[in-house]
Amino acid sequence: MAKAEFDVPELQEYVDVPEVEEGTMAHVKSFVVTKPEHNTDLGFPGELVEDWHDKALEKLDDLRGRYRSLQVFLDACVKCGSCTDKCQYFLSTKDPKNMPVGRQDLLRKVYRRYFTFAGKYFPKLVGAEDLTRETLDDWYNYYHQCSQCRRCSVFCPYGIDTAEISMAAREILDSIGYGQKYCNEIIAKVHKIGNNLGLPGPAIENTLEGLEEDMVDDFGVEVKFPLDVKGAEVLLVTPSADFFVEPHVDGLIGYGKVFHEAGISWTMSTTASEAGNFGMFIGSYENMRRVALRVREAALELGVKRIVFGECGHAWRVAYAFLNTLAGPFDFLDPDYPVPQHICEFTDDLIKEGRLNLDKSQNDDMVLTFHDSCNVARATRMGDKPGGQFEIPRNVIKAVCNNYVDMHQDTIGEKTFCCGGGGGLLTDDLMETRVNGAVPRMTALQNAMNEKGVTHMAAICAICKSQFTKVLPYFGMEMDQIVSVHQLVGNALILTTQKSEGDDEEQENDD
Amino acid sequence: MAIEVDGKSYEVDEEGYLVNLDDWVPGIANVMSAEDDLELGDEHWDIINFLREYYQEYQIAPAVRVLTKAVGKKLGKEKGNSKYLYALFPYGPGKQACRYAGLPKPTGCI
Amino acid sequence: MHRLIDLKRVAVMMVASVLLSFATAAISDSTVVEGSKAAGMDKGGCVAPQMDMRRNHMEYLKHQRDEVVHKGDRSSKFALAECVNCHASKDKKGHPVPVNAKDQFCDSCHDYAAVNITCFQCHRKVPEEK
Amino acid sequence: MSFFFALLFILASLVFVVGLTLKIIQYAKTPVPLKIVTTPAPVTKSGVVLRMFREVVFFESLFKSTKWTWIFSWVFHMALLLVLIRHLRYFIEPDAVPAVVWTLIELVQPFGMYAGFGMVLGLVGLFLRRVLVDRVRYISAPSDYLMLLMLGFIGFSGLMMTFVVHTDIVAIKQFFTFNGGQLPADFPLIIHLSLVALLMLIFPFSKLLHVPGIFFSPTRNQVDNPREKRHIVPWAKALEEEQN
Repeated sequence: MAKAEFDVPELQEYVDVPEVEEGTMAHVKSFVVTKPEHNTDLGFPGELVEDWHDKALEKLDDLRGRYRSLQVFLDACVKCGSCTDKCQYFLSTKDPKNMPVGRQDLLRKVYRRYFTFAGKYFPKLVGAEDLTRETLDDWYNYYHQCSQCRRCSVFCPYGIDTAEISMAAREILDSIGYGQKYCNEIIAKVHKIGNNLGLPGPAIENTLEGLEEDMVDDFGVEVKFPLDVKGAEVLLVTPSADFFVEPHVDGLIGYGKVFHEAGISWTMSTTASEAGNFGMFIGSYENMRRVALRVREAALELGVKRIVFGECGHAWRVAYAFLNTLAGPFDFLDPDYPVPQHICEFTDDLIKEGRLNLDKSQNDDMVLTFHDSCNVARATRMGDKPGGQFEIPRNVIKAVCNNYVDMHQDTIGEKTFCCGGGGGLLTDDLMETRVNGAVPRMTALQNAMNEKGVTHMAAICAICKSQFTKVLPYFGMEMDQIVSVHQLVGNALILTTQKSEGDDEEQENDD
Repeated sequence: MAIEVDGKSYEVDEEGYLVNLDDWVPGIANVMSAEDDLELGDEHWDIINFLREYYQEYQIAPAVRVLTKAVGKKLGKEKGNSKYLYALFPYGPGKQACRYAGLPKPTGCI
Repeated sequence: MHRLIDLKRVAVMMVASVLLSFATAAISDSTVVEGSKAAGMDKGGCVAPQMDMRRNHMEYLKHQRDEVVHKGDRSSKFALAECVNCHASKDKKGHPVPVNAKDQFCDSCHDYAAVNITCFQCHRKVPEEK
Repeated sequence: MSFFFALLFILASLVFVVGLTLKIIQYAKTPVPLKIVTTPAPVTKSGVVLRMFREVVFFESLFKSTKWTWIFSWVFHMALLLVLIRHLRYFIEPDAVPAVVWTLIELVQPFGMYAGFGMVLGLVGLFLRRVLVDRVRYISAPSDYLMLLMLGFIGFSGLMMTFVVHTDIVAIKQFFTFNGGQLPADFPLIIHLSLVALLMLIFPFSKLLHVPGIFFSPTRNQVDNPREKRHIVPWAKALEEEQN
């Protein structure tokens, strides 16, 4: 548990593309499932099966028949090298198996060996290799050093997405009982308790009651954080980290204030108390669907008309791009609103309608920048125009802050660098990978701090927020330099009946 | 894996968390913290005890805000913040203190 | 076993189709005016063997052009006028037909191979009247 | 020799057409269970057509990525396209197509001739990159080099025939249009044709599948409308019905 058991890379002015250095990250192995139920609860064998070799190949064959992406991506790569310098994990670890194509080839060489003519008869010629125990371990180690951020897919001339390959590889590993503890334990908790953290209903209730008390103490206003309220207009599904840690909870407070001020009745749910869906990380359609169905069931049970998702990156991907597929159709909801909506879309609409009284100066102690979270940036949209996922959160921030600047163009928008902790890597046993993966983002942030005086970085992803909280200190920065977007909204939002600071005079109501 | 406390062996998982919550004795916290070169004072014990009480009731560690609020109420407002907790438990009050208290590791997007 | 039979069948079909293609008419060689110098092809009739002319006539003509225009040397045996003399056919009335007219000597191949010829924008396309 | 090449090309064409067709059928039949388009992405079908057009014609993503690779590969591919169009003259009878088409084929000839240089130049660039850049060297298998060499020699032998050692193209055309022509026994031609046949033979079994592959790439060819329109494939539907 010593702080750094590895060399923490020093930030430079630029992130240079390094020369490859084989095997630098071969030793990094995330904890494997040791309690069989963490696998079996998800429908996988409890431990590595004896005939893993044949079972793994069977699964690969099955998957390439069910996912066109996998089949096409395994075939189409021409090894042009376009992706080789695009992955944050490669850029700072130099390990060529962390280059997107290097990572893909771990699976591709096995695919070629067993499923292609060239690989069956001329394996050496086309770089096909047998599936061995070493390969299997390489799969485990390196596919758990991919945050499935899709940065490589932006630059691939064929749109090959390493995330798809890494999801398939993890599903194969799971199917033979070689699961990762972090992801599988969490998915088991969601199935059993309803959220990633394993917060039982009473604990959530207790936490929310605490927040309501604070609202009264701080603003003299009864801002509610409703739980399991039937007949509410909106069901808010938010990452359970929003209940649990900072700065996430400040975002939750922000949502509460926005709902309160908008006068829209809302509720959260104890059973759907998690926006995240780690089923995606392990590539398991079945698990992803099971997790997603809780949202549908909660919405039906509570009789809401709209579903809004809180700040969470991969959750927004599952919500925006997959929810309709996994748990739709949502014809029982109000057709006037997209299903689901992102909290930023929700707030942005209210701001545009002028329904929020915002005092930007409340955030004057900060100069802000915005970290585009990978899944939001490259797998989803907000609003009705392409690229709305970049504009809407920025519009929200700019509406509540006076000081906003962007980081370098090549590190934001669709080219954004992952925080380094996405895709099921947000676990202490992968700290070396996480710290290394954060380097490009940290470099861009440091440059923005030095050149533009940035003090804080806002994000709309629970994983990003936790990852930065953890890794900022490795680079000599403060853990509280990362903030929630709705924390900023919450700061600036003046509640209609709010007592002004220092006195208890009642304020006039404007309408 | 296991740790030795007062001649008795306690099973811990690969991350050093106690496997059976009911096994917990205060000595475990002392041994674990000694390995981290941390000496537990009363302030630490306040936190550890609170964690254990909260866990008994809610089957989960308290949220950071719940914890800081409780600390603030008990020890004064100036201590009711996460900075204070991090000063006590540098590797994160949630994870480190939970380990000493014999609670399972809180995992998720945190 | 099944596979072997399939393989045989494919092979037979392929051989058959090749033979079929050979059976179709070969291009006629009758592009030379009867009784002309070139009619005695390969027997010293044309300025070079047919195989050579087919491949390299453009080089020879280009080369000859350079000799004439740059050096004033008209001794080369590759002269466009000579081509025209031998290869321009005559119509029913006995008038010479331009060599680049449709289906005539030059055109028949050049059109077939999608090659534009620009020689006759300047040069004569029928033999000089004697 | 003509007989041998006739057999070879019939076989190569069969393998090429059948193999590629089977692959395309496989791609088309394999379901896409989820919307996985790389965003920002077009929200309409016509937008997707435009995106694919930019991708296929201008190599948009590669342009974003690596300018050197883009220059070499774009020059190579575009030159190859011109060269291929130029080669149509060997397979099409002038009378078999409208005059306009034939005029176009005639017009493209000079461009196609010089495009050969662009093709070889692009290939040399790609080859050098593969050898010199350590990252690209790491990911290269022998076949990756051979593929470039093969295409390079095809281009080089073609250029030789165009500019240095001419061959009898009329005979070649008669050969390829089943008019009984005998292939001239010219060395560059033998190299050229053998390698082309080999290329056609390996096409459906190699990374050349990137040609059909790009059209089936879900991250590029999907419409970004998952909230508006429910997307579900048969196996997912079956799973849904089984579990409900």
